[in-house]
Amino acid sequence: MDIFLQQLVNGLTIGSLYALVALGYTMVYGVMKLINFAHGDLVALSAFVGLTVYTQIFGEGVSSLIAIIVVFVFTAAIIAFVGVLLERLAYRPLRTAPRLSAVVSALGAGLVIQNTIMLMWGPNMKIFPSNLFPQTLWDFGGVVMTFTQVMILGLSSVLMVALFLFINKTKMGTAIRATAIDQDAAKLMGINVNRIIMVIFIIGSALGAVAGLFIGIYYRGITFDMGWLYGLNAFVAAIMGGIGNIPGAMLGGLMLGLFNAMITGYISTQWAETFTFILLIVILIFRPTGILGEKVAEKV
Amino acid sequence: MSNINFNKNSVMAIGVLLVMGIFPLFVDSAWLAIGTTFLVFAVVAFSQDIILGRAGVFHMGHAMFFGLGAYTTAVLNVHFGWPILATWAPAVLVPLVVALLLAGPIIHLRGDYLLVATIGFNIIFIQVLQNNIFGITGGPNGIFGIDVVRVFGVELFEQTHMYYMAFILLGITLFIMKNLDQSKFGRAMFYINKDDVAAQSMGISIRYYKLYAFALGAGIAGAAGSMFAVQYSAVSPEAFDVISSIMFFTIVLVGGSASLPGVLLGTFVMFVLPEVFREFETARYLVFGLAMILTMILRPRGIWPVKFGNIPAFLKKDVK
Amino acid sequence: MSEYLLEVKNVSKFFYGLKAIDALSMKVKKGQIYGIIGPNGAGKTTLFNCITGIYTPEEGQILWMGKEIKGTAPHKIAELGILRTFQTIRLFSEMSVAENIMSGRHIKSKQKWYNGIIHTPAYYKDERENWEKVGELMEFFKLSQYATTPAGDLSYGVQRKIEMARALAAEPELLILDEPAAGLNENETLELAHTIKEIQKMGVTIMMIEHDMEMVMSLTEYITVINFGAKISEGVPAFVQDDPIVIEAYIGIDDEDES
Amino acid sequence: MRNMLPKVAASVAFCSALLGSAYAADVVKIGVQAPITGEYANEGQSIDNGVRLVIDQLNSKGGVLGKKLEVVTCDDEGAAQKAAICARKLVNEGVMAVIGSYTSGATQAAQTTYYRNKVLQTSDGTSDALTKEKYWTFFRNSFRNADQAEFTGKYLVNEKKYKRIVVLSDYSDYSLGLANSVVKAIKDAGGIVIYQGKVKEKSQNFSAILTKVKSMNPDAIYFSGYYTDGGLLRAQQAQLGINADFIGGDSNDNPDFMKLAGASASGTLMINFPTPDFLPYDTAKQFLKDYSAKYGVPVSSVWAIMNVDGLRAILYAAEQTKSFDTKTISTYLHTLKDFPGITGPVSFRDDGERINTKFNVYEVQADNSYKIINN
Repeated sequence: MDIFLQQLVNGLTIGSLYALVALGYTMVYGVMKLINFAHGDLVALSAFVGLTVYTQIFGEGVSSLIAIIVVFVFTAAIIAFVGVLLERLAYRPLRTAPRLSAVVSALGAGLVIQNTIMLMWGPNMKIFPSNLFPQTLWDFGGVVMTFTQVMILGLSSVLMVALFLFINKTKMGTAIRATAIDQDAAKLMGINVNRIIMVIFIIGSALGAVAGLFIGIYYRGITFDMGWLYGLNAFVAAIMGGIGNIPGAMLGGLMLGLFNAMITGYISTQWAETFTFILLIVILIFRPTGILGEKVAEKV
Repeated sequence: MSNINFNKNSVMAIGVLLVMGIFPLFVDSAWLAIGTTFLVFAVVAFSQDIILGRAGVFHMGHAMFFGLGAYTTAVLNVHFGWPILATWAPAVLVPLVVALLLAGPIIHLRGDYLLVATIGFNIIFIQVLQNNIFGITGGPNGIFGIDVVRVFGVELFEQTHMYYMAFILLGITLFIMKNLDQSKFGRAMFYINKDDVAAQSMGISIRYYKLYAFALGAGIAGAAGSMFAVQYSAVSPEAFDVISSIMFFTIVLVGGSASLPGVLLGTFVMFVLPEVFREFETARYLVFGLAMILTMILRPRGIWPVKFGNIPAFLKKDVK
Repeated sequence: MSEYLLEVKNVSKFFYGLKAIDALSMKVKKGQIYGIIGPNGAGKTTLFNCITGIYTPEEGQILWMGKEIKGTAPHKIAELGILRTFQTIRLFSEMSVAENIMSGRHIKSKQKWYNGIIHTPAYYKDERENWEKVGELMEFFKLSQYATTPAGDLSYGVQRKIEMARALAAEPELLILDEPAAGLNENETLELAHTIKEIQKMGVTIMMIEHDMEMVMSLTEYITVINFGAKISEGVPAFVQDDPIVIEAYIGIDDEDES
Repeated sequence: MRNMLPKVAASVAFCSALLGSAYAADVVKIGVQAPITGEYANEGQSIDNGVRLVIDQLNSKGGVLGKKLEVVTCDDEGAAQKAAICARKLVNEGVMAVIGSYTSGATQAAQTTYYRNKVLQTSDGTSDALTKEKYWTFFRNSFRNADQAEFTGKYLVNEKKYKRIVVLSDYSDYSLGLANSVVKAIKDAGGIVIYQGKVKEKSQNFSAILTKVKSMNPDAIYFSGYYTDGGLLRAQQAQLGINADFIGGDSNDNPDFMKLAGASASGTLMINFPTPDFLPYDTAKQFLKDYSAKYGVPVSSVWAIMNVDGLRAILYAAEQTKSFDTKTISTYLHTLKDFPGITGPVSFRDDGERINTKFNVYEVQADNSYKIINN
């Protein structure tokens, strides 16, 4: 039983990271109908920026609440800025172009970010100091949780609830939902679509930045090409939940994390990915637009 | 315009084929190897184009069919001792059948959902190879020591031989592409791509023609895979991973969907140029990414977009 | 064999629990020009979508020459000989006019599966015949000069003609026209009316939705009037024109009787 | 636009003609095929640096047999397919011998090409398969997995007396091969392997498989993969509170292992050929000094130096036989005995296998230094 609970904790931890990243995919998709393939690389960039911010401002070995807050806020701000820049330069000129052109542009942007990381930080693995977060460890009758894990679960839940409230309870959130449903109609209603898209990129990138920092802090080793791994998993999570749907991304992320942990723990390590994608494909066969995705009736 | 249009295309095609045909006379074997791979990749790109550019299916797992062809040749040759020539038919048929079986249940999915499903198939394929299924795929390192082609006791092992075999394969592919374009099958794919509701209402079965595109594309990719395996005398999983699929996907869109010169140009830009700029080392992919963005912004339909209006001359007599 | 070409019996279609069509029935005779009128949003296009298989109605029957076709896939419906045009023009806009019309020849083409890869003498014969048919239709609709022009580059009126030519290329039994005169000027409308008569003479049955009352009354032989998804009147034009219920429906939501 | 393709093709043809032009005959070319970029860039660059250092030193003394040496490097990114292209490129450049590559996969993919073109190749790849074909052109400058596995199995069972051993590997041919051999060696030595598992390279999250391992209550975890995963495995093992010794195969031997494992690095055991700092030979000390002086950083690992030894052995054979004929050199090398290498005496068998390797077991200390604990 404690093994099962431990796997549950493992799965939820990685799952909430996926969910944070998946939100970035799903929000952009919801409004722009674009798979932002560069998003995973933004996540990777955030880990590198975070490491540099930390070592430049505080130096290795310093661990304080202020350091943590500064690193998170500063990095999230930088990545949000890069996200907005990305939209301006690579996506906005293509808004009226065929859909796949924007996809290629996104793939190109991913390549640019990835190689910028490599040129700036080098091709070798960079390593986060182990003491940014306290190395505290709790043992609940055989189920072990670290301080970092608790932080990941806690902060990502807070962020997700906050996002949910923002989208559903605020005026800006309503405007975002309206734009997602019909951009032209939203424009007619006086909604500044460019501004909505900017907000989307700020929020999505900042959430991705938080995930990137957690990946750095939790797993320690970061490489310039790691964005692909997290990006793909998060993208799959977003699709599973129904891309464009915000609760769907959260659900998809957690599901993917849990499913992966359970498959690895109980069935097979070496076939874990195969099982994951079979699950995805089976879900899509029965629910062609994901678990929470709505069926869109084509207007004829 | 009128029927000069046909001749223009033919002149161009003959010109390109001529240049590619005499290319080996001027270069050393390293460039010949790059040239051969260019030809093979061009064939794969064309086969991807049938599915993506013509039928309009967002398919991002094409390297899988390429790999299936390569592994079919490798396995049959290395483990079962088949001569390479005998493996050609299975190398086309295996990917073709697999494509039908896999695409069947997911063909109704809409754009991006289908895209991620095809990525999924590709990833599963790689995992199957890496796990050395049935002990025949050789795990992560793949299969080495694939034989050369033997025709009437003559061994075709030199790079020049490889080049011309790939050249002939490209020629056959172009021939098929031309035939496809001028048949109801090629046209049906375009109709589905441009407006699926209208196409259906004209009596075109979306499912049938999308699967037709998948089968044909997979078969051609398999032939290219077989050639690829022979050229390198080795196959390994990483050559057929999702990154490669993304490359073929991008080639088609950067060059120009459904455009023969476009896809050829796309292959050149995406595969040969990086080899030319190898000297720039690490920065080259950065430049490359920027170029992808710029190309799409400046030419959203690709460098050399497709031109429709390929109709018999007698219908053009009233065209001013 | 039924005496009617098409019979719609008590067909209902729901969207999210709302009735878009409510127990509609109608009978179309072979060779007729059949009109369907009604205010905007009355469910006319939804009815066409049900007949052509794009939607499957929840209730009722749709009989084609006496056989049930409800739930049949759209491309199978077309193969039966029911072809249509769209209210919002749906052409393959990047492709040339000739290629657009050629799509109508799809179900008549006898090319075999391998003809997509290799061409045979039978293919050449078939291909030639189909293009010739396209040529005839382009002449009939006076489109020959645009043969190589992308359909999307042409004016609204010409695009309407291409859509009709495309549907006609399939040699339909029943041609369904969804507001063929929408967006046309007076001359074009007159020309259209003439063309529709010509098509009828070829032996094609026609069903049309139209808001241009003058055209409907002069062209059609029988009319069904729909409002809020249900039939409120039917009969020959003269009858329908004077039916008080129809007048009320139109005055109530008078948006366009002349355009 | 219409004429663009032929033009481009023609200019490519022209450029390649320039590239392929003949070189002066009084230069002997040495190829380096190594991962200069990518995951193993660290190692690849060290190999390249090491080779260039040796060649520069020789050239300043007048070269070999009166000929200057020139280095040509090709980046294979550690990938088999790129390696195959590199092989053709280097052969085309007319190299006499190729040093590298770092990974077994990339080495193997290039092997046949070098063999067919009579180019010598020496690599640190440890996969048993590398000498399977018995190509006369190939020389392994490190040791076989099988040797390391045999040593490991005996050490774990006979010296450490572990009773419940878990063996983990990644999916690479090298790591999987080593793990399989270790499992066999443990069984041969009378020990018990309670679980053999695989982790996906660079997947970072190993908690699921480690949780599974935890439930089996092992007393030792052996990992045959690379340090990038090994360090994380060790860290996550500690996080999950699994009380078992961690023993890393040779590829875990890298300073980054300690950084990744953090506080839990201490106490880890590693089985490897002597690391650079522990090389007792004078040539080694001199080489490491020169290397640091020239490049400002220490050599990344012993692998680069092994490759350098491969190069030195080949050049030594050339001098002894007064010939640059690869067949002659190969014949000489196949009977080479105790050539004083930087990494110890170099001797080859007739299948190109380096023989008489000695292994060490290191324990990582609290300050991340190594302590040799066998002998």
